[in-house]
Amino acid sequence: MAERKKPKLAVWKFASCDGCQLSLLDCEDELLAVADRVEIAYFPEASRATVKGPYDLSLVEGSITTPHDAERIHQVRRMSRFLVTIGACATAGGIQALRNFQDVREFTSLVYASPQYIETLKKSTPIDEHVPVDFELRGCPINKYQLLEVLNAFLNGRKPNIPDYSVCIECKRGGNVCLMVAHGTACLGPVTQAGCNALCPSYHRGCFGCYGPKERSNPSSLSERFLQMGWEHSEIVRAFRSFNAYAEPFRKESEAHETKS
Amino acid sequence: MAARQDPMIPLPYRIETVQRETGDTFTLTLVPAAGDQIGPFAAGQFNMLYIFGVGEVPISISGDPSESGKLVHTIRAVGSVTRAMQRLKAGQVIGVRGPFGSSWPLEQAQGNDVVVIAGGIGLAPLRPVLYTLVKYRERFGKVILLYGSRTPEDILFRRELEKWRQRFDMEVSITVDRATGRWRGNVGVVTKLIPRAPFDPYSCIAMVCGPEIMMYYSVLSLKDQGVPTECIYISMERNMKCAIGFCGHCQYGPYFICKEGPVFRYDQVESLLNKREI
Amino acid sequence: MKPNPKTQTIKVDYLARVEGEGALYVRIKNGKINDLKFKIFEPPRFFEAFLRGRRFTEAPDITARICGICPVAYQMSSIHAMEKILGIQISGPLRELRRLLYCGEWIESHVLHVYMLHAPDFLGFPDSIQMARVYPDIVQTGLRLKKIGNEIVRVLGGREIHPINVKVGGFYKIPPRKAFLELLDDLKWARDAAIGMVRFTAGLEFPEFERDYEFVALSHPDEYPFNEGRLVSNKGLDIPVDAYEDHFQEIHVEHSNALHSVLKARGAYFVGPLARFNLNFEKLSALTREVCRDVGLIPEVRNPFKSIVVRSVETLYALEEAIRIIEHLEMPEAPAVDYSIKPGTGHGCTEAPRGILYHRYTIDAQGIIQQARIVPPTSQNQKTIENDLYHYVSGHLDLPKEELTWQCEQTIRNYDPCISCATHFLRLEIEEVE
Amino acid sequence: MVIIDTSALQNLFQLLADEEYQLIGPRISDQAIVYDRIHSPDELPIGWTDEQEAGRYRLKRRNDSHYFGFVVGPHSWKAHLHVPVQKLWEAQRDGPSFEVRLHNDSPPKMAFIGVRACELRAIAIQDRVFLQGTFIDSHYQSRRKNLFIVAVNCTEPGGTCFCTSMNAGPRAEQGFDLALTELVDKNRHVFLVEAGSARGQALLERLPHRPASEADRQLARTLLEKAAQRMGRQMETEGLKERLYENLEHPRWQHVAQRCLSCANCTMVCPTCFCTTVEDVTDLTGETALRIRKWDSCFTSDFSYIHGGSIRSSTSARYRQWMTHKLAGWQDQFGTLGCVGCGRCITWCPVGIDITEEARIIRESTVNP
Ligand SMILES: Cc1cc2nc3c(=O)[nH]c(=O)nc-3n(C[C@H](O)[C@H](O)[C@H](O)COP(=O)(O)OP(=O)(O)OC[C@H]3O[C@@H](n4cnc5c(N)ncnc54)[C@H](O)[C@@H]3O)c2cc1C
Ligand code: SF4
Ligand code: SF4
Ligand code: SF4
Repeated sequence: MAERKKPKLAVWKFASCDGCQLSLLDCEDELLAVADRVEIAYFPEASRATVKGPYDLSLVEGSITTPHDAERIHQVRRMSRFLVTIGACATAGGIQALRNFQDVREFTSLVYASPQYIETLKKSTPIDEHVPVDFELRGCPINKYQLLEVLNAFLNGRKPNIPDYSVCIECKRGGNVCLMVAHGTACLGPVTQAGCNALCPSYHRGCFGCYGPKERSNPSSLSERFLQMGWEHSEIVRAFRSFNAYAEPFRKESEAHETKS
Repeated sequence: MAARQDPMIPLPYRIETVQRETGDTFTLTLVPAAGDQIGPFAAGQFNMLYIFGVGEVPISISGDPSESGKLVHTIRAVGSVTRAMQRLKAGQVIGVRGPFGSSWPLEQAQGNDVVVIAGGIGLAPLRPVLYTLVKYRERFGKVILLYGSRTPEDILFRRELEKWRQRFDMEVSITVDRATGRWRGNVGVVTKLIPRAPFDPYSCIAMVCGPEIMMYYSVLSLKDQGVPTECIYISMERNMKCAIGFCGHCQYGPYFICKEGPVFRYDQVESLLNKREI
Repeated sequence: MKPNPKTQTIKVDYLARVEGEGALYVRIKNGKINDLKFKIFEPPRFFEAFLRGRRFTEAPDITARICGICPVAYQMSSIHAMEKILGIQISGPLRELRRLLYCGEWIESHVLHVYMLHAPDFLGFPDSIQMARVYPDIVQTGLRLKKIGNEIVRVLGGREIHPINVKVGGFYKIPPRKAFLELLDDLKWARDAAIGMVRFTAGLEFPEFERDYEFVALSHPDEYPFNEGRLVSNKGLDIPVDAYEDHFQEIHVEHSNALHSVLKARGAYFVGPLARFNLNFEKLSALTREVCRDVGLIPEVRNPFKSIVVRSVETLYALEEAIRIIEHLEMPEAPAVDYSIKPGTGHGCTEAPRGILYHRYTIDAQGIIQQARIVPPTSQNQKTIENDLYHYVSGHLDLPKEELTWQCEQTIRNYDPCISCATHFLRLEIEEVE
Repeated sequence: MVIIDTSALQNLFQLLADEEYQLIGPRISDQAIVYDRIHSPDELPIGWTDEQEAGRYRLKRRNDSHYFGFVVGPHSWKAHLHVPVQKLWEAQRDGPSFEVRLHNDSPPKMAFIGVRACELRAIAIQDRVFLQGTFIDSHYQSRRKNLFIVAVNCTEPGGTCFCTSMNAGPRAEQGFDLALTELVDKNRHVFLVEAGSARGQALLERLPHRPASEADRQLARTLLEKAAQRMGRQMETEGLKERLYENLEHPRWQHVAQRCLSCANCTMVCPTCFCTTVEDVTDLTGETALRIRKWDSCFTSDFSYIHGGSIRSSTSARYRQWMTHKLAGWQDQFGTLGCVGCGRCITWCPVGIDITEEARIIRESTVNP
């Protein structure tokens, strides 16, 4: 093939646990092949060398929680031809968005001895509340095969095969016995987006929603079922209030039950 | 070749020419790259075109059915696969499966007036009809083409349209949604041209292709003129993953668009066309 | 570049090859350091605050999100704390499986650090990908070793990052024995490769740098510590885990979003591989000790740059331990033990790859968390890192700035600091700042 | 028809294994009766049954030792014939061109043990889709062609069964090699066996058997008649197709959309649902491309996506598509209904939506346009 100029890849971090970008280093079998096809131009977790922008593809991890980051994301956008957000923090605000339901000043003083040193925003927000995003890869953490698929699709100019349907589809394709129906175990699979290959149900554990709401998610019907199964409203609030708590369908559902609990 | 036997295996076709039609639309001429070729097609049928590693999409055949060996496709770049097609160059190879689906009723049209109504890229699947009408002109009554385009710049097949317009035995009217530049022609939706068109509503065949909403109003207008629904044909579009009736995506009420369609006689689908989200 | 200017500043805006976001600022005036800050500006994420009101069963999954590099450690420390409250004792195969999971995380994390984050410093590369161009075999070996660590976590935990299979009382599901046995061949290859890893790292060049640290680690009568033990140090500390807060204290400093942890009695201390190694050498397997002696690595190792060798040693040990566990594995009768909820306060401390990770929780009669406190290893090392930097820079002021900067970074990387977790060590009581 | 003892099941398994059939049959796993590889009749769920209701499934001990004293579970046989994920072909780049090679996974010879009447009908329906149209699906064909089917008649229908309404059971009429009816009373535990093919007949002759008496046949008939009267659900199909076509805008579709999760479980568990999607993927070098086919569902947004958006973006439109296809469109497309009354979609819907109930409400309350 003709020697093409390698596209430049940048990996950015905002408030997060680093797990999603680590997924790239966890592609042990493919990492060197990836490095062959793209120029890893900015990836502080992996390299102290940096190549100046603009970048062809930016992977953005983490949510916006400080005034400084709210500025920085605009710079990142300006430097990036194609911007992909990775993980629940970047796509939904992450676990740290639990602060959005409470008074952050109180949080800070609970946690830090000298809260005056801490500069933070009231809310933890997903990247697309600040800048346009070209593609969102969900998950807490993302699935490394899905990440490779996104890179691959980008390199080949095609649409990534990242479905937005329910976890149940993957669960059933995998031949699992449904936990909800056969064991009476509460499972968020029917309202959660696929991508993990129905990991939790495969381990006999109800899905707890790491990939956030599927398209046309209908959490209120599922909650109704949970109530019939003996759940309390407060349990429903907690179930929808985890890593994707601030994603709208989950947020609304937890708020609806908060008033009842 | 074993590959031939499975209907999901694309056959390699080499791009002979790439013709730019408008800003976002282009025409590919394809010839078999490895000897094997797909069977003959009828006006209105489509092929599945595959770009290596990118994906496969259904595209109508826009060439002349009587010209064998060559395949002509006119494509509007709207998404990932069609945009990748826009970047293709002569000499490259793409995959072809087909031809699939039903065709325009050229047999029934014989001896009748023929009204061809197209909107936007909808002219592409109707071009084989026009080629046939012109070629066997004497077999048909009046031949009328009504074509609506978004702007004058989006008009497809300009040279051919001009040629047909100059023929004394064809009536060609073009309208644009939005006039720009030096456009002095009709402005407005294509349905407005229907009442003025000189055809015999009681002895005609109408063939309509374009966006669903445009087809719906065109048919209303044709019916107003007195054209019986059995004489009106439209071409439908749905998502397709296989084009051979296995994937289920193209279902439209009781039909598979890849099998019973894309061309339907209007009364087949009348009860569905005015329903939302069918 | 002119050496020894009157005033010079070393500024590293983004520390590379550490997890999370930190920066380093050193000001040197007239040949003396007049300001040094190891800054952590990773935004705060308030874990301890929002743990309140959650059910005790949720703590393992929530705290795992503090750090994507060592989620198992977070899950384990929180589970142990909860089990203390509930009076659950895990023994037999379930305990062995937890140890196995920990082995997986150590292998994965240590190999990541050794090959991808730290070795490039020693060999003069900006990253392991550049390094792979010159030393493809070394990097390939590293990647393969890392994958094996990840495989253990994946089989037992469901996935490498934020595993889903552990819970208070045990596991959700025990994978079939076959799944473990299938790992054995790779593990045995890896054991040999890890011996090579120890030799390779021991052969690197180390700066002359030693300090008199207080090393703190868990210590268990029979085992090299993962999940259990007393907290001990080389300066006489010997306390049960639940006395942690009597002896340690955190201070919030202005320049950092992270809290500094100190020993109330003696100040800065050192946790992590070097501390474990120095305090538990005799508990390593015979083979591992032999390899150590071969390369001349015996306690007390006081050069923090040599932590890369110790990490390799611990990788070897974890591989041996994983093989031992799998070869002797009995399948547990049930994936988890039964228990009933009762209120109380519990402490958990386990050995994350980077050092001790302390959790304390108070739950009510419904199992709802009332209070939570987490002290991760990086915050415990932070003061020591600053001290190291101070001493290192003072001793090397003659180096060209470029080189000194790189070595400062390397000094920080000695601790494999996981900055993303450092900001999540949060306390609940407001303490007086003196 | 002949009688065999339960011990002859072992012989049957052995004979099939000798002919290199891979046996797939019911087995208990994860608190349900699933279809999986089995090797001996001991692995069958002897003495177990399943209780099924809308959105609920529980295993329960029987107080006898029936081999097949349960109904259909979470799996259907389609997982073995129309597999959930199928690689279709692989292509290799070759200069400006490429070469495509059909993927051939040379499936094993399979013997299905314990196929119910509704499931036989479902297999026949999928045969119709994949083997009897203009095009033939070679992947389905290669799995289907060496299939040996041991059917089992249902003498105790489940809580969500309605095969009688769909004319699909409870008796296996055709499409099997052998069909068993389990006869149990105080004194004996035997199977009445009927051969449905020459292959089945030949095999049967090699099993220890004795002729069936008229009383045996009568007993089987009575059991099946009783079963037919005890279906947990019912559906009136007369004129249903027309009613559905007339009611594409019935308010009930909105009502069901409130409850429906558009999770697609119903379509995944349905033994006749055949829809798929394809994924065109590449490796990192871009030199190799694959086409993979996966089970898809009309409940996803991508299913009806065309440039500009999803045609069926609302859940009501998706549910309507599913149900009208099953109970109306299918008739026009394939000359048979797409539902065999197995009840899986009712049992395995996490919120217990019931196709029989939805169909009944629409048919009983035609709204004026
Ligand atoms: C029978 C038929 C004939 C057609 N003839 C022509 C033609 O002559 N010229 C032309 O320009 N276009 C034609 N189309 C439309 C063309 O198929 C779509 O524009 C094309 O599929 C868009 O694909 P994309 O990947 O570029 O877009 P994206 O929006 O990126 O689509 C992604 C995927 O969605 C599906 N999809 C999206 N839009 C459609 C659609 N309209 N129909 C079916 N599947 C779709 C495809 O599976 C595609 O792979 C025809 C469609 C049908 C059904
Ligand atoms: S176990 Fe959960 S994800 Fe799987 S089918 Fe049931 S509800 Fe859906
Ligand atoms: S529609 Fe429901 S009852 Fe009918 S065959 Fe499918 S799963 Fe069984
Ligand atoms: S009917 Fe039930 S199983 Fe089917 S998509 Fe709706 S909620 Fe899911």
